[in-house]
Amino acid sequence: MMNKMLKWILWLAGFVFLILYPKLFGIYYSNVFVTFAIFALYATSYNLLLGYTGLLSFGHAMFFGTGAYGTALALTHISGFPLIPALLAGALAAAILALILCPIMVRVGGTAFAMLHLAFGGLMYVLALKLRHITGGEDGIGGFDIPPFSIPGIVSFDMTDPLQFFYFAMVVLIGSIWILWFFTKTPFGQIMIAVRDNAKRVDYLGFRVPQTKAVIYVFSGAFCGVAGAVYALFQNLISAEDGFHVMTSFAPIMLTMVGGIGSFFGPIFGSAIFGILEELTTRYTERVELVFGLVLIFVIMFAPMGFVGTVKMIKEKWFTRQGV
Amino acid sequence: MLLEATNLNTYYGESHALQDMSLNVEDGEVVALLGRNGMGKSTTMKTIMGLLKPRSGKVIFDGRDITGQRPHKVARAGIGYVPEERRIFPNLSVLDNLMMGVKGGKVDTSNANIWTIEKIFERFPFMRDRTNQKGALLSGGEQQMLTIGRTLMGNPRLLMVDEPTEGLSPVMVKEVRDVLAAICKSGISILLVEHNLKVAMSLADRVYLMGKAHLGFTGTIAELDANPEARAKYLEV
Amino acid sequence: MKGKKWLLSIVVVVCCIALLGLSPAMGAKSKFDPSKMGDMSDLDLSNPVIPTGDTIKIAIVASFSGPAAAVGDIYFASVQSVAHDYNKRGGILVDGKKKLVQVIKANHESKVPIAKKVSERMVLQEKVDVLWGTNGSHLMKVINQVADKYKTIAVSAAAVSDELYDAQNFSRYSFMTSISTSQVGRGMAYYYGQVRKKETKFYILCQDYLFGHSIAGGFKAGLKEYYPDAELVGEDYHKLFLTDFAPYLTKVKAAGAEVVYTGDWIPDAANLLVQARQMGLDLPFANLFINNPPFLQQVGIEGTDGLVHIGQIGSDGKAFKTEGQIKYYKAWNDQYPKWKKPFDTTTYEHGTGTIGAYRMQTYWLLDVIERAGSTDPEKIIKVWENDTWEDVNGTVYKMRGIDHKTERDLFIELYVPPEQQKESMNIEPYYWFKDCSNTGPSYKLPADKVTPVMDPKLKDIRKGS
Amino acid sequence: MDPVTAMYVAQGMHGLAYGMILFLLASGLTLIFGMMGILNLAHATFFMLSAYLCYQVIAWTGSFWLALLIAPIVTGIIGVLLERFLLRKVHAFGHIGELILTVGVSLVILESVKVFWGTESLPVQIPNVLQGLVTAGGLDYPIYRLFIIGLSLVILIVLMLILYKTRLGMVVRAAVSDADMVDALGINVPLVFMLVFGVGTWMAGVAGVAIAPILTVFPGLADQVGMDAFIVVVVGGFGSLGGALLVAIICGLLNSYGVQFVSQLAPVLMYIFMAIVLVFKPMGLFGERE
Repeated sequence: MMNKMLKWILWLAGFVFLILYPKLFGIYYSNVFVTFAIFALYATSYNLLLGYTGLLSFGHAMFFGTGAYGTALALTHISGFPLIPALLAGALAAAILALILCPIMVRVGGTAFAMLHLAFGGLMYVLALKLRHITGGEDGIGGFDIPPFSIPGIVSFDMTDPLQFFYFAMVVLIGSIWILWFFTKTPFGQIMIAVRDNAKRVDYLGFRVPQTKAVIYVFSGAFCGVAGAVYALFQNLISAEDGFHVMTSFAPIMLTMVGGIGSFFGPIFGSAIFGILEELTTRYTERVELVFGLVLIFVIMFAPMGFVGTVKMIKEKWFTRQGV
Repeated sequence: MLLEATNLNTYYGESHALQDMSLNVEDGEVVALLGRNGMGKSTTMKTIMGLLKPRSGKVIFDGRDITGQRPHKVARAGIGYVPEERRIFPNLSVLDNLMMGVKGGKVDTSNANIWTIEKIFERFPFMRDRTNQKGALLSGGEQQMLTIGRTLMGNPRLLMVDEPTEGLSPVMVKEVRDVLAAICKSGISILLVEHNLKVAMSLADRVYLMGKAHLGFTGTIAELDANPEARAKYLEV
Repeated sequence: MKGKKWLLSIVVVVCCIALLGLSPAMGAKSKFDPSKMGDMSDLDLSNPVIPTGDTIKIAIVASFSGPAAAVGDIYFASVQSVAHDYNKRGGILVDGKKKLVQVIKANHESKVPIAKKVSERMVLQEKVDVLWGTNGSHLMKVINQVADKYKTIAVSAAAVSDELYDAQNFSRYSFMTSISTSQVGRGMAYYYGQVRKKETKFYILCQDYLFGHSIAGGFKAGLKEYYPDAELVGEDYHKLFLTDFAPYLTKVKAAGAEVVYTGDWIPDAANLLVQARQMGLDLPFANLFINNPPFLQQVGIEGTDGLVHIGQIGSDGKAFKTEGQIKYYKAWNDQYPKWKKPFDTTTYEHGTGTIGAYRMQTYWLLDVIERAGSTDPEKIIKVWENDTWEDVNGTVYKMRGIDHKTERDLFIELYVPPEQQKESMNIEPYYWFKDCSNTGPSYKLPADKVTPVMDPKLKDIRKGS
Repeated sequence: MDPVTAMYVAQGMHGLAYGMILFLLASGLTLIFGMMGILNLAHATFFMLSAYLCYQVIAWTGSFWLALLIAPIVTGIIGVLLERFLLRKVHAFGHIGELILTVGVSLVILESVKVFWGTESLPVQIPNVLQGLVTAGGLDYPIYRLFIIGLSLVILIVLMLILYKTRLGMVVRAAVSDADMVDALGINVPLVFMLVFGVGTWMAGVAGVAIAPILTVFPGLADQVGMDAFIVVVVGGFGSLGGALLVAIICGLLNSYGVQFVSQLAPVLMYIFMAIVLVFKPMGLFGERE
């Protein structure tokens, strides 16, 4: 009872904090927070695959990028296209890509799965570079009008205003993360964990493993697309480099590892840690890559379970000592 | 005592795969480790071999503590391991597969008791004609023989054999059994995991029965015969 | 008598206004004056003196890490040297107060999201007055967007794509002081078609992104305009940071080209030329970025002999015609020997060439701020639009009011071995570098022949504002 | 030879030369992955590091040949240290851990290079004996590129001899298919791992020195070649040297003939090739093991 109450109070506090955040920290840090939340959603969607089915992908940037390009292209070419449909266009584009790929992807696992993604991710990247008349190549497409968020006749929020965009982005991103969380709690989500732990047994139980994987795959792709779509709206620019580069594919793996693999909230912590780290390093040193490299080495050498795992371990140790 | 494992505890991640497992093997003895699927028989062998690290417990071989040593050190101490699924090197020739078993890369020809290629060919004549064939092209039974032969080339004092007859034809099963019996006769101790109860009983001096992750029963063949409860509890499906 | 004097003075004043306003060639509104320079004998780029507090803040948004990190250092060195000069003069009087100039490095890591973030940080947190950028048009585009959103002055001193200032991307807060791709293309075509009139077969080999296509397009348009007889024997676009140029060079060879026109920058330009020479391809390369000393040294005298460079700063013939030019040159060159990493390479030996161009653009910027008497963007815009300004060599820069592009003379420089460099390097030691080719003969391309293109739509848009 | 044929032949030679560089890089990568399951994302960084070391040795001694000897060895030693003191310790945490670790290492090396050598492009000259062109049958071809092809062939042959004619090679081939089993037979597999890692990085080092005079040495050197080598390994099949050789040459030829015939699509060809192969053979052309 108390626990439930505490939970609600925490939720409420978090909610109030988010509302007050731009007032407390200003536009710059609000934008930093939006970036964090975009990558948190991206990494969480990714972790749906990695953490819950054990499938490692080297090419999830293609869903992120497709989502971003979907939204950007819709807004560039269709004048007066409203905000929410533009967002959904991105998500849908990513979901369709995932649907097209999943017949190939679900029948393989392990290294082959990772490499196929590397291949298709790489292909998407060079295509985005080459099809300049569609994608803008290295320069990308940008400068499209960001439509207001409006319910006709009731309200209209100007999305070019950083403050209003902050609230919009929070609703979309945190809403999406919540849906993903809810998804893992459904019976289907539980099967998903079982697929990771023992695919054979799930098969015996009458659930079809490839189909289960396919659903997760498309779901994961679609929400990576949402993250990409918000990214395109936020940056008002998307290029092949940001959308499809192999480092963009790598980002969620790193965020997940640093935050803690196998935990739903790990990628979110990872995204926060990297966000803070980036803020600090870009301010105080030009050796950004050195710092990131050392952090990665340090995490793998000394805290391989990531932030969440390490906190859990410390907590357990502390409690057992208390017990004694 | 040749091998003495005491209170081994091994984990796969969080799952406790081996709980206080103890066993021992005397010089020249054949010991069978029996139990249903997934009880931890292979885990026991892998732990002894050093392929898995126990969290606690001790493995003494020939008076030396080999607990948690790297597999190659365990092998050099004198334990030969014939794993499940055979695990020959499919891209190597039959001869190279055998040579892989030689420790230090050279066969010591001065010692008459040492296993040589020639002796292996005498024991397994089919290999003589197929020395240059890739391991992958052998039949299941032949692969099993090759694995055993490969391990023998290392002159072990104790041979740990994991499910040698699994998936083999009855003729092959008999042949494998005979090979193991002959090896035992030559003075090599054997720790055997075997599903085929008949084969196990015909070879073993003593048996250990495993329940889920722990030791259930231990005794000689005669004692096991006299204990239908234990058989019912640990062996029958 | 009295009446006539009154009339005369009116005539004189009117004439003066007319002269000043209508004919920039007769004298710019303002100019760089070497005699006003501060004491530069303590200019040490490796230990820069950077004031803090209530200053005029210029953020150099550039790559200070990643593969293009060297570029950021060059920008910093150029801008800091100018800031140092102004600070030694006691600063600039703005909004009723003398303020020193503070140069802040803002590392965009060559990445779009970082560029946006760091530009926003500079504007919102560091409260800089000017965003000074940068290598890469796509990154400059981001900087301009931020400048437009938060109403801060931006200067494009190194991004050269014309598209940055077309109707879609134009921001009235951003000024393009650098050369533009259409100018480069037209300038090269003018030189080959109207000045040199020898080679007729051209091969275009550029990088496959907006800038590469843009600079190639400029040349094609230029050929149409100034050299209709020229033949384009091939056109290729290669990916950035290419490793192996040999397949392209084999095509160039087979096509029988006489000149390779390339928009590549270092390292691509360097690798292209090195590999061309290794393959026995001795053609002249016409390019904007090959004036990079370490690269010239690598290719050696033989390899770089005959290269054609187009520059936005320079002079017709001898580089040093006035005492002021020498004073300005020495202010940098005399201090160079004492600098340490990374400013101890040959890139930094002379404060001329590309570095000279960045320096002059920065002098112009600070001169505009000085004349505006304020760091208020609106006041700066008012002064800068349609401003004319004369650089150290006497070249007049005109900031076109409608699209904020700069009209100016350009210079073609032919690369020759050291012993022939005295044609341009007319003071001790009479060569620029003793172990590589550099500027020898040079030609002026008059500003009206190489005006940057203007997006006609801008006229309508800006009239409305 | 008429000029058009000469052009096609020249393109073929370019493809071969680039393919051999890719092979030098890919062979180390594929052996390391085949044996240890480690996707060494720092591999191309070693290639870059060696190019810098080559520059430095030449700056000190003036000899390209000394650089060709020393730079790869130093690179190999650094590789050995990486394996011994970092990779081995994280092996227990699985492949993703190793992956992230190698990313970290490559970032650290990249930054260290910039600290020592700055960020400007550095020149490396072709040694005098290898300068110039050789003319045969109407075809001019740079001697240095022939040298690259020759050097790579020599290394390839030596590598093959070691792999197929020595016990060490036998152990390596066995370990590619089942490293644990080799260990259980009494062979010190960690030592073999360390050796293979060293040889792999050494070969990346040779490739780095070989390519340095063609390219300027700059920090982004590794990016394109690294990615291409990666494609070679993936398409050839992890652990397969023969696959790496074949695919490296195919990729080299796709590259040069791609530029010749479909210039605009040249960079896409390799990726399309990879995608097609992987759709039908997810483990690559010669990959066997999952």
